[in-house]
Amino acid sequence: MDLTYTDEQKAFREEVRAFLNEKLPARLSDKVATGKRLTKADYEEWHAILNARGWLGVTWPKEFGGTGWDAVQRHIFEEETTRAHAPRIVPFGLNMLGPVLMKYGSKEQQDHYLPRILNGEDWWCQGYSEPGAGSDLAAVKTTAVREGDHYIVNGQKTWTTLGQHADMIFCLVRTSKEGKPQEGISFLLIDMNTPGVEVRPIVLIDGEAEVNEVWLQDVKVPVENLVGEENKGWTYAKYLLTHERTNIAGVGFANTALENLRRIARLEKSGGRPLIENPFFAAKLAQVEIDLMAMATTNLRTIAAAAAGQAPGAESSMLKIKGTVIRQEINALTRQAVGPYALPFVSEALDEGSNVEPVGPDYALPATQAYFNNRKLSIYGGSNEVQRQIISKAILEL
Amino acid sequence: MDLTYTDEQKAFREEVRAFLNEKLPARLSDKVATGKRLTKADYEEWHAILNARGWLGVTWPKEFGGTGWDAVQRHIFEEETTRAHAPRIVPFGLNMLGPVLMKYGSKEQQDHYLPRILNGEDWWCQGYSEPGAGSDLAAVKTTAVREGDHYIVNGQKTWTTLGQHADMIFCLVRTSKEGKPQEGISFLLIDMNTPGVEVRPIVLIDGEAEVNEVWLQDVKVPVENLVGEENKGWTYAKYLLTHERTNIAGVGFANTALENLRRIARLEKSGGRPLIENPFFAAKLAQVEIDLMAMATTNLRTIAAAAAGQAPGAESSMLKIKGTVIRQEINALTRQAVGPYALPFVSEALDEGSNVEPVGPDYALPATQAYFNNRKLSIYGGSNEVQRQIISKAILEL
Amino acid sequence: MNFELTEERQMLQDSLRRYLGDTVTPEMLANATESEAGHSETLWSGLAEMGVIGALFSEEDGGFGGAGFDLAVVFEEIGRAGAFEPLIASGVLAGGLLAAEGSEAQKARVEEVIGGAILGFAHSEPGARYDLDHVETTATRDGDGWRLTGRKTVVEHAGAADAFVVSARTGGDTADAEGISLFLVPADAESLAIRDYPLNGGGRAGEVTLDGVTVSQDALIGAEGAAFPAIEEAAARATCAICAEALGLMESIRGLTVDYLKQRKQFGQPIGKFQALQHRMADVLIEIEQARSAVINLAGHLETDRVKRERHVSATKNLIGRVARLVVEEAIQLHGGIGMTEEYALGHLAKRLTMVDHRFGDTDYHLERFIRLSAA
Amino acid sequence: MNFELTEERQMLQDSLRRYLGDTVTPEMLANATESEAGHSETLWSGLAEMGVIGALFSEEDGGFGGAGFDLAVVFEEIGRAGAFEPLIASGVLAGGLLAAEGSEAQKARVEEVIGGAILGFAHSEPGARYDLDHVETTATRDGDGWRLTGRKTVVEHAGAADAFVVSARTGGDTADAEGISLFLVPADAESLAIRDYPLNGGGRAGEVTLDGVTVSQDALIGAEGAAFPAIEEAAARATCAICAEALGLMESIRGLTVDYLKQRKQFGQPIGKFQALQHRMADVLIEIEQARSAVINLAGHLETDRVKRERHVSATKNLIGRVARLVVEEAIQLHGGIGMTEEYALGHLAKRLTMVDHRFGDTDYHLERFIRLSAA
Repeated sequence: MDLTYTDEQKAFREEVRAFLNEKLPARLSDKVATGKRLTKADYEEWHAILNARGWLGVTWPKEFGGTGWDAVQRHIFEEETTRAHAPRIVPFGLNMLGPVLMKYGSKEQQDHYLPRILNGEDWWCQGYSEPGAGSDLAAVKTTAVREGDHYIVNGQKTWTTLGQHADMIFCLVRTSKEGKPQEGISFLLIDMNTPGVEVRPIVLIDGEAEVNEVWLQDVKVPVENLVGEENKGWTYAKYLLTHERTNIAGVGFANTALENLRRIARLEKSGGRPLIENPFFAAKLAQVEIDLMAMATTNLRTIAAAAAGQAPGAESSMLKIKGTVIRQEINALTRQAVGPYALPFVSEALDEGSNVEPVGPDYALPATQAYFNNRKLSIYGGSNEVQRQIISKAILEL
Repeated sequence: MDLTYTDEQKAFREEVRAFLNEKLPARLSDKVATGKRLTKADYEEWHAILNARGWLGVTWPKEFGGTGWDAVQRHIFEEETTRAHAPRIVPFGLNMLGPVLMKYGSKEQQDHYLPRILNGEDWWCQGYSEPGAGSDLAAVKTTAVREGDHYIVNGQKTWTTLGQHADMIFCLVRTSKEGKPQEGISFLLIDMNTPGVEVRPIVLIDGEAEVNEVWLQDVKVPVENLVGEENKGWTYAKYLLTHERTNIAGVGFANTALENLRRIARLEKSGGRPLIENPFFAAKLAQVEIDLMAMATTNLRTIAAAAAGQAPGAESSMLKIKGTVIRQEINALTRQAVGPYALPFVSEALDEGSNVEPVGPDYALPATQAYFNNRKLSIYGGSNEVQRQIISKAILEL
Repeated sequence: MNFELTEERQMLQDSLRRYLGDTVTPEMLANATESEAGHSETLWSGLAEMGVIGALFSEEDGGFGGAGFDLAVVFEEIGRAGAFEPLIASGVLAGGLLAAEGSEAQKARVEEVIGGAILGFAHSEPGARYDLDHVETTATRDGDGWRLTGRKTVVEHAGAADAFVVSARTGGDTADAEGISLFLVPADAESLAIRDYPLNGGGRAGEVTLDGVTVSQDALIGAEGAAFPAIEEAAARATCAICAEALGLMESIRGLTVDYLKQRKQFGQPIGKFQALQHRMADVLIEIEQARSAVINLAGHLETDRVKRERHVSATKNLIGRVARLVVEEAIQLHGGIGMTEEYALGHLAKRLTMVDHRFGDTDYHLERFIRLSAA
Repeated sequence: MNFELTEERQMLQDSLRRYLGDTVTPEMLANATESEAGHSETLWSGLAEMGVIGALFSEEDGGFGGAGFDLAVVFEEIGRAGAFEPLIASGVLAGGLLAAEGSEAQKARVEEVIGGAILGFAHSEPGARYDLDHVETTATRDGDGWRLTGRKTVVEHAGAADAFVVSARTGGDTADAEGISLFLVPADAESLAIRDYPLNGGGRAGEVTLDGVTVSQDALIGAEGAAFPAIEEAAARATCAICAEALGLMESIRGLTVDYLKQRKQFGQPIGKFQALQHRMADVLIEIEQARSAVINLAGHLETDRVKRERHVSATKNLIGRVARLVVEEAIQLHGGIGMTEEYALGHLAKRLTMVDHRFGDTDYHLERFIRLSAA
């Protein structure tokens, strides 16, 4: 047992820190730190900076142009980038499709798509969820019917995050109605510029249009865009879902959010004293910090096991639940902290270069939005109820 | 809408208060207030005092020698007696069997048993639960086989509260294995002095032997001890269970427990100040008091509806859950309040006239015992899980 | 003891529920927030015509209600519909203060309020958070009249108001209860500026800047420097109103959620058949019943002595805050993704219910206050 | 970064688990509490022979461990078995203080402790609650030696101890950190009286009265008036021990509860098939993993600087206290009636786990302390 990092790991952390110091544009980190809106160009700028250093394919092996980092290195990178308020890496191409193509894609697909993900030529989005299906992903209704060299795709996808920026979408489609629902699903890559693809924004309760519906009407997709075999898509889909995610606990995000909360609680006054000195508020803050200290160690235990080659199991379900509960509690405390200034909704003030001033402190609206937006954490990626079911079956064997 | 009592009700409260002032022996109220053990004689003494005034059959109509009070009067009586630290009325004869006999018993049974309940000749206990059945009461295994003028009863009952004091037990027994489990149950009255009846105490985690197992081996019970019809016992059992209980929320107990907690928190010191001034403790105390204020009104709403002749529905499930949660939280805070003195277990100090001194303040051991003992509140009388099921079906219609 | 509504209140409840049910639509609410008025002028005049504003005032003040249970009935229905008309700002607060403290001439304005004229209550200031006695705005003698300087923040319905009841300090220090006075100031007064903006949860508010606004002597409402008790009582009534509104919001959210649990199928059956969700919904229901009782407690104690009243204000607001968070978070979670969308009816109700905790003191604020009042 | 046990600790864990699993029975525990010694002399000598007491001391002090992770390994197993031997009182506290602060002559006693001699730590006093610096007992100069007067409360294993490490004030006021000294006092010293009694959760403790007990100069442990830092560090180590013990208790309770959910049938199926119970048990499991991580955090920071160490002491004890309550209450509830009985194995474990919150500072005490230490 040893809670300290090795000298190599410490040196790596210094290397990451130095890189961020030098290369992360202050314009971007300021936007992230203050909860301003990030544009497509902002993400692309940051991807390009990382790619120039060879650090964009964080989870990728070296042979595909990735970093080849182990779980601990990825964790350190994650800690440092969130601490520095770097934009997040958009995960759809890099953490979702990439690993699937590496394992199940054809050589042609790998050679064509993987470099384009790294160099920013393709912005990918995800076509898994469908209206009314929720966490029941096997209930795919979108159909792909083979006609000569093409599939004709019809259906609707939803909750497609940042789909408005995307050039490409990877989709689960139904190619057969025989057998169990899982058995007739295929994994298809679709160019968003194909006629019949329509993206409609979904405004969420935070007022932002981060997710979209994607409508597919008689969309012609070349058969070479099929990944792996027809009707075997469920296997690839599950691989994508259970593919190790270093960041399922969201420790880095939680730390940053807690730091932000502390800053706000020092600035806000309650009864003439800083809010952070109010014992009721301080108690809640301390409680969530203590929970986070423990969860960070649970996370490290999982990472250490992964680095030692152990396959992650239902532990990731525990991290998912506890991680989201903690982040949502921090969000709720932050909303509470801003007091009456949670009320004004001056959305324009979040745009870079806007001359509209926020009402009250500039951290107020992002605090309220983060509270509403992050209700999603316990819903998506397999709702916390689904995770409890997994724990109950896989660990408790109930 | 009017939250105040009528003049008649206020006068009634004064009458109850005057009675308690005059007639409740200080020896008994001191024992109750300080959490000392009550003996059988203590309960009998208090029953006799109430009976002398005609106030023992609180829920009984006047024709059977009861008070004939409405729901609001019963509530006021309950409030005043708990506030005065009177011993509770032992409910098995008075609130459980009594109503069943009045509705389903023969004239002979009514004439024989009801007066004996009031005048203390019979101490009744309950033979509902069986080992391994839990809240599934229809799973009765104890058999009663008719032989001539008798039933021969064999089986085992458990969780029989104060069975060690009892002369009589009312039992659910299986008289038929045909049809659904509910259809072969009968309701039988058994003299505890019959050969073959054995009572064995169950020590609970508070160290007390309040409940018992009752073993029945070839017990001969005269057929005239059958209540109502053979195989119809489930109807009577359900009537007993759903029979309106004025006190399911336990508001009176909760108020008394909260008062005790406040007293302790004023006496205990934390960091040199009274514990009640510690903001963390004060917050929890205030929170549970606020919850109790609301629940007391929910309780009054139900009582007012009952007094107006409306049948209580699944509302009693809501009161059961919230009432037990609040009482258990008060118990937990009281245990917390006594600090390190929750540790010593000097059981003898709880006996009247014992010359063994408690370790630390005399309220410490009762506080710890009440915490452990009242874990039962959410288990018995239909566990809180069963109550949630009832709410889900009856109110939410899920 | 009686928990039945009087016949009059039952009629008010029935007709208001019917009217709002027939009138309010999601589009209407969305348009109202975007409109210049910041609320629905159709709805507002409809409410005025029905006498709903009058129900907030006693007969002696020209209304036909004004008791705690009148507020409870009206605002529970407002909440159920998710509406955000200036009933609290104009009726309970500004109008209520005029009725309680105003001169005969000022009281004439109450009749206009009951008829639908809109007044604002410009009281909260930056840095005050939820403290009612935190007033930095000053009113200094200026010849025969007064000169007001200061900044008022998140003044609800500021853009729609004809005039404001403005609090200002005529003595004492920033957080003193003593020394606060009230003035009636026209919205178009010179040197009064309003920046108005939409709110999370619907409706609009404004920042009101008074840069040396001069008013005549008769603008003073009540006795100089002695307005705090009236402000506290008006806030108590507003808290009762918003707690009842929260209860109505909870009921609508509960209805949507239970319906959704019955309709939505997953893994081959309605999700309402999943026991884990049933038990959670049962707990939500229990807490909503707690909220209902808490509103009754507050409504029934609005007309008692100060400490008792304020203890109930803080107890009820604390409980409502806790239950509101539970109801919002469980409703969204039980809905899943659809519950996160602005388009679906839950979104507006959930945001509005969440924002209740940011008005008139939050859960912790009132917990602390309850403890203080209990020790007193 | 490495979360694997060293080979030595793995061996210790394995052999200790095997030994306790083979040896400890419910009857043994019940008899131990009733016995005069207040613990099991069989178990105690077994532990001493296995070197378990030695694992609590560094090599330099004659042991073969002594680090935070040694404590964590030993006490997790003790907790798993529900045992209550004087390991904390004699090994971690009294023995640990002698090892840390004692003269060469006094350190000789450490070897006896490792061999199984029992020392008590007579420190807590009535009115101290959980404050380590609250010492009213006085030690005054008496010729060449000292004269001790005061009352020590809930001194664990007092009846079994050969001698006590006694804290007493040689200067300063009741709650000052400065001015506290430690003395080694034989249990049979004249004017020292012990009233001993059983504890909730097993084992015994005693009230120790010192009515002018005289000891010689060489009874003083360490420097006069400067014992507080050592006491605080010993308490940190004891807190680590009891938190690990709590973790072991949680694991056993979890095992019993999951087994029960699988075996117990109701309404025709194992109750573990009810989704509402599955989800609650999943939440319990998650919290036990949090507890495990909290113990690791504390064990890994016992040897760092004071503020960091004490911050982890308070963080871990707070988290353990919250999780313990959840685990106990859910385990009893999921068991139903059987979980309330003294006879069934859960009873003892649940009581012992509950009592953890009453030792070395409860959940709230450490929350407040964590906040104070974080602000520092």
